[in-house]
Amino acid sequence: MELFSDLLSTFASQLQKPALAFLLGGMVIAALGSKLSIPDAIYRFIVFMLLMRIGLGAGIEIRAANFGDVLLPALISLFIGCAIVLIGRFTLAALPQVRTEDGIATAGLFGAVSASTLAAAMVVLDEEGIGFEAWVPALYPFMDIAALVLAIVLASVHAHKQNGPSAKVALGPIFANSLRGSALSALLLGLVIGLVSRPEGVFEEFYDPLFRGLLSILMLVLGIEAWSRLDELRKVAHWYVIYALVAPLVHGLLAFALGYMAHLVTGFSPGGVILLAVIAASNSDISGPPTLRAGIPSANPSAYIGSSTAVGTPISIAVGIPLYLTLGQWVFGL
Amino acid sequence: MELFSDLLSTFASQLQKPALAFLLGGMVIAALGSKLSIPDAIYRFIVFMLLMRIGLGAGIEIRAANFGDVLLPALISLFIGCAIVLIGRFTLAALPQVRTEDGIATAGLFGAVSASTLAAAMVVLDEEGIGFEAWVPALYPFMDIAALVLAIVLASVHAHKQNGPSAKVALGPIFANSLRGSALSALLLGLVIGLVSRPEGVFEEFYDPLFRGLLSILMLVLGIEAWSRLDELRKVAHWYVIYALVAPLVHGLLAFALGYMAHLVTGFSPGGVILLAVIAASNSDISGPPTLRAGIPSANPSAYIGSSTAVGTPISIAVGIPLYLTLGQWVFGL
Amino acid sequence: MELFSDLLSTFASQLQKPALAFLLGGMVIAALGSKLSIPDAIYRFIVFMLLMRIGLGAGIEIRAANFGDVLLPALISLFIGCAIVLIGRFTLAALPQVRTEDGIATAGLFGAVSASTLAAAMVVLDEEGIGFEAWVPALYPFMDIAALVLAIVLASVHAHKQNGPSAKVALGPIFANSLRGSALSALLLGLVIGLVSRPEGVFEEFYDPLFRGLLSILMLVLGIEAWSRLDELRKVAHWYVIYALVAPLVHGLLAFALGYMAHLVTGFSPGGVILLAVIAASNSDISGPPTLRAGIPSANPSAYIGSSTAVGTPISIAVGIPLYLTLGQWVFGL
Amino acid sequence: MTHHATKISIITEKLNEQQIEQMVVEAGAKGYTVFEGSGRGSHSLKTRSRPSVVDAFSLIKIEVIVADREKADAIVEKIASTYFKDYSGIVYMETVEILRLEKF
Amino acid sequence: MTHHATKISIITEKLNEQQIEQMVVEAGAKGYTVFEGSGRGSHSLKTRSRPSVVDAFSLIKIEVIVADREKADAIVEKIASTYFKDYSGIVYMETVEILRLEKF
Amino acid sequence: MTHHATKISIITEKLNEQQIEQMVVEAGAKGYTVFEGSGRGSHSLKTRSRPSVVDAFSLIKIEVIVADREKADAIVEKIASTYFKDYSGIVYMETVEILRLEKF
Ligand SMILES: Nc1ncnc2c1ncn2[C@@H]1O[C@H](COP(=O)(O)O)[C@@H](O)[C@H]1O
Ligand SMILES: Nc1ncnc2c1ncn2[C@@H]1O[C@H](COP(=O)(O)O)[C@@H](O)[C@H]1O
Ligand SMILES: Nc1ncnc2c1ncn2[C@@H]1O[C@H](COP(=O)(O)O)[C@@H](O)[C@H]1O
Ligand code: NA
Ligand code: NA
Ligand code: NA
Repeated sequence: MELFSDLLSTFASQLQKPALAFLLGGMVIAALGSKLSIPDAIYRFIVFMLLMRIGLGAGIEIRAANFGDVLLPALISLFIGCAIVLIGRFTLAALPQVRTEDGIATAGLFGAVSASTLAAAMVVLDEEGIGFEAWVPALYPFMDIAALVLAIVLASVHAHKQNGPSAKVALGPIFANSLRGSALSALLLGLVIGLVSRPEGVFEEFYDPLFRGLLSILMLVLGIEAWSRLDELRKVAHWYVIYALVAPLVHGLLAFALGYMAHLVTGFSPGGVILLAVIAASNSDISGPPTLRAGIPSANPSAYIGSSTAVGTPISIAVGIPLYLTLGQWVFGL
Repeated sequence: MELFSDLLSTFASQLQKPALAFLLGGMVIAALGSKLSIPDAIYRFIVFMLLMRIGLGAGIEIRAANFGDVLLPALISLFIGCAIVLIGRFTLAALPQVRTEDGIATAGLFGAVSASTLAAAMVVLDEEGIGFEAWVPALYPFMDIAALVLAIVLASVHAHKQNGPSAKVALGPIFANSLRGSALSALLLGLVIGLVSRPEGVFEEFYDPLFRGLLSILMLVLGIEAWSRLDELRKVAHWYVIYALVAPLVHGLLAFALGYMAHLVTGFSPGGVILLAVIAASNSDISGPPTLRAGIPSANPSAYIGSSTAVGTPISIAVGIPLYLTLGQWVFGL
Repeated sequence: MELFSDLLSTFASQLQKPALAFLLGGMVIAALGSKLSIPDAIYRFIVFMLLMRIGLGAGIEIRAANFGDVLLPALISLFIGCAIVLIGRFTLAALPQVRTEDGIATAGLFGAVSASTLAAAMVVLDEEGIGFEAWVPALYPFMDIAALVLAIVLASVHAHKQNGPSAKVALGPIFANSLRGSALSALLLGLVIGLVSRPEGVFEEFYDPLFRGLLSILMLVLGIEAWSRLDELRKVAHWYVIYALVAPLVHGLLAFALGYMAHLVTGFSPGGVILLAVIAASNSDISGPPTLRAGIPSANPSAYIGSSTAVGTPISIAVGIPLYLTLGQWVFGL
Repeated sequence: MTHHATKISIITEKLNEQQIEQMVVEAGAKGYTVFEGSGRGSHSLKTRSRPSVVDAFSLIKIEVIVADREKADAIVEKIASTYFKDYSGIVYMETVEILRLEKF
Repeated sequence: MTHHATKISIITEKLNEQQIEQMVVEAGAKGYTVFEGSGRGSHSLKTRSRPSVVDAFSLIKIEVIVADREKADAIVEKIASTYFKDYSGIVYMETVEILRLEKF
Repeated sequence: MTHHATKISIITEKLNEQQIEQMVVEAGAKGYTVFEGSGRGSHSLKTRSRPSVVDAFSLIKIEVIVADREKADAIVEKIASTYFKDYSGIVYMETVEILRLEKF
């Protein structure tokens, strides 16, 4: 009961946070038919700035990290990415009303990671004064790539069964393709630059101070986009909506449990556990879709983009972040 | 005489201000045929940033405002918006050399408000240390919408008389259309976010510090644009130029007088009176034109855009702001 | 020997600097096939911001300068611009494997100046605490225009000889054309605004603090671009690569020597000498190419853009800047 | 094995985009494609490179392919009579060859 | 002194751009031109003005002019059979007049 | 009630835009429309998605519709002889149907 009332008060206080206000604001003005829009070039630049900031920050601090500590959370991330896709494969994709390829692609997108949700969660933890290991954002690629690759493999196995023996799936290009996406490239480039050079100056006077402000604009874009994609969702089975509402909760709790285990075993920080849950609950909104479109061409993009952009992302930001935050505060007595 | 010499010295000191320097600089480089241009995406982003900053700022501080105080200035703004259009209707639009629709549309544009002029005036007042009520920028929509709606209605009444009974003008869509424009949407969204959530952090570390810098770039764009539109102005009657030079003065003085009245009655601040005069003297350069194009399709856009962009905007920034500032300093003994 | 070991340690420490890290990072991700790209509108805006910052900074401080001091370095800059083109005319362009027009255009590009290399060098000098006269960046146009105009004249003289008497080259339009380019326009506009108005506020709170961060992104763009242009280079004679590797060294040393002379004669600062060498060693990557394309239409753009963008720019940033810095520290005992 | 169809090209102010698209779909077209551009005609010059302070006036070209010539004529007629008194624009038709008749 | 040639227009998702371009060149075309656009067809609406969170799905039009009609037919056939089962898109042909036969 | 006219399409480097537009207008065309694009031909590849450090080399397509065939031939001739020795580009013509003969 206490957890529940804590949750309510966390929600109330998150509603005051600009990130959420801009997200909801974007949905409201799109619903009212406003012509306000953020130019595409600006949107893409903001995504670059956020991921570069996250990468640089992780890279700078990771220099001092004990690589042994990273191992368990990285394996857990890999595992979660795969688990989410398998769960989706045998629930959503197995439903008779859902085309198998569409279901698998959707599961892949929910297994992959949203950079914006990650950024929003980092800001919230920061504001709450909850620390986490600098390398936690670097867990992103492990979960992201695992989920996308597995989804593409499962879809191809399915096509194989349907159409008789076809060409084998080449894993190499799928890996390469997802690493080359603009989001992961920016994150990893920042990570490497942070590791091998001394970008502290530029980080502290440029990338870091602009982080929260640019995030507020990204939230506005995501809100507008979410509303505009609702239409697309109407064309597909109701199951997608139900999945998009329920699955993130399951994924986040699973990740929280495994993160808690790592906390007990290797002292993974409470903030890290919360962030891991948020990452797991999030769904890829930027780089996942094109990777899946290329990897599972027969899947209908309206199905997976509709459910992730219109439902999954707003839910994981507006509900997921406060939820895992409260859970963390409660479990770790923060 | 003293007023006049004060005016001259204010002018001289405003010429030193970057806003004006960038505006004139833009005109000069356009005149010299420079290929320098600010990308369209950047221009639209800057407008968003400025209006969001103005909206957030007003919203944050308005929480503490006494809504009674707002009432009189809001009514005055409504009245001025309508008065400007009526003045234009019976002067410019009544001239035999001017097509009635074109004249009415021009009056509508001069009744509406320029976000850039408003932003420039806020910076000037700030630098002069002259305070104003936080909600003054929120008077913008009252004047803007009143003017645009009335202009469209008058044009339609005119068409009605000319062509015999036609479909009645539906006011609802005109209101909605002008509220949905990107400029008002950004301002109002910022206002609401400022009112209901706590965006102080993002306001102080992002939107506010970038305000003056982004404004300088916007001034450059307006200068380039003003020069490039001069051509268009050459194609229409001289009366447009005369109107664009004289009308802002009349509108600003009218607003100053009414604002002064509010000062006496409800204690409307001197800075508020000056800002009200600047808003009234300004003409819409962003959201007004498309609203009028849609609402008065028979009016020739070269007429109203030429006179407002090429003459009205530079005049109201370069002449209007120093004028009402000096007048304010003189009247209120600042 | 000491110089050499100093050079190595300067290189090592420059490799730690974010500018170089972003440049190399851009080349690496392009080589790996990453889809990361900075939108064109952002790229153009960044170039504007950097040049406006450089212009404003020079303009603000130049007010107090002694114009007599500027004269000698300005003449030297003019001379270097011409000398570089003449050297290229009688080496690269005289080779039998190189089309004369292509060689002349390439020499013109290497005689012209790179705004990004200039900006990167300013940041490095700043970090090393080495001062320079505020007007040194204003030497840019002297060298740039001299080189471009002379290259176009030489190419036209060559065409004249080949094709018999043709129309005379009009110098006026070539001058005007190069001044009107977006890069020089921005620099000069900033210079004039800095000179005649008081943009200190906007300079210190907007243009200056964003300088290093935006430069890091520009370096990333240049790195990506360099790699992508390598292809083009493969299609032209090897001599272009050799020229692009060797010529900047020659140009920089020539400028260093002449700058040193000015140091002895008029007290030109050590930082100024270093910056002059960097400017001379750099090649135009933004405004030079279109000017040359228009002025020497028969020259193949792949030849000159390939060698300058793919080889010249990375070399002058990664090798040139540390080289002239070390030389300066050594010669002037800094 | 190709079929003949009519491609209608409508060049007009962006402001009219949504309404024209709706009109085209209501007239029975199964799709359309839109491009942004700039141009010059009897009305004033439209520009592209500068920030168009008034973006709504910039130009678009809407291409609509319909297999049925009569449908094409009806669309062209409707658009010419509705828009080109007050707004800038032109409309023209071409004959094209298509593969899948049922898609147009 | 003009010659006749066939212009192929392919409207499809940007995602396919590189592969189609390669296919076109391998089929013997000497060049192509690409434009960005947006549109509506039997698949869901493609939008332009909003930031396309998923840019790879936005539309492009690839125009290829080939002098040899058989080459054109082969290209059209190849593209229709490879792409239009899974991806949105249309392809059509027009006859154009060119000057320099050797360039196409 | 449509008329026949000739549509000229000129694909060339952006650098030449203003001069070609002027040439077209001087040759008697009553309007033109311009689109930005990218492409590949016998000269080097033009790209679109990357920031074109050298924007002036990116491609444009200028479309000009003229009712008078001879005027069209003259424009095409003039442009081919002036530009295509030094600059990349192609030009081609199509027949289109228009409504308002007086506008072209
Ligand atoms: N003859 C023409 N050829 C090509 N495009 C034209 C022509 N005339 C007009 N246009 C296009 O149609 C737009 C509107 O034309 P107008 O209504 O004549 O101003 C122009 O801006 C051009 O883009
Ligand atoms: N009848 C049509 N006329 C013009 N463009 C079309 C037509 N049908 C489809 N398209 C274009 O082709 C794209 C893909 O069509 P579809 O595969 O039917 O979704 C659409 O988004 C349009 O841009
Ligand atoms: N066969 C073709 N089909 C379509 N566009 C072409 C063709 N050849 C050339 N182009 C276009 O014209 C531009 C210049 O061609 P080029 O002068 O051959 O380099 C290319 O970048 C293409 O955009
Ligand atoms: Na996930
Ligand atoms: Na006004
Ligand atoms: Na140089």
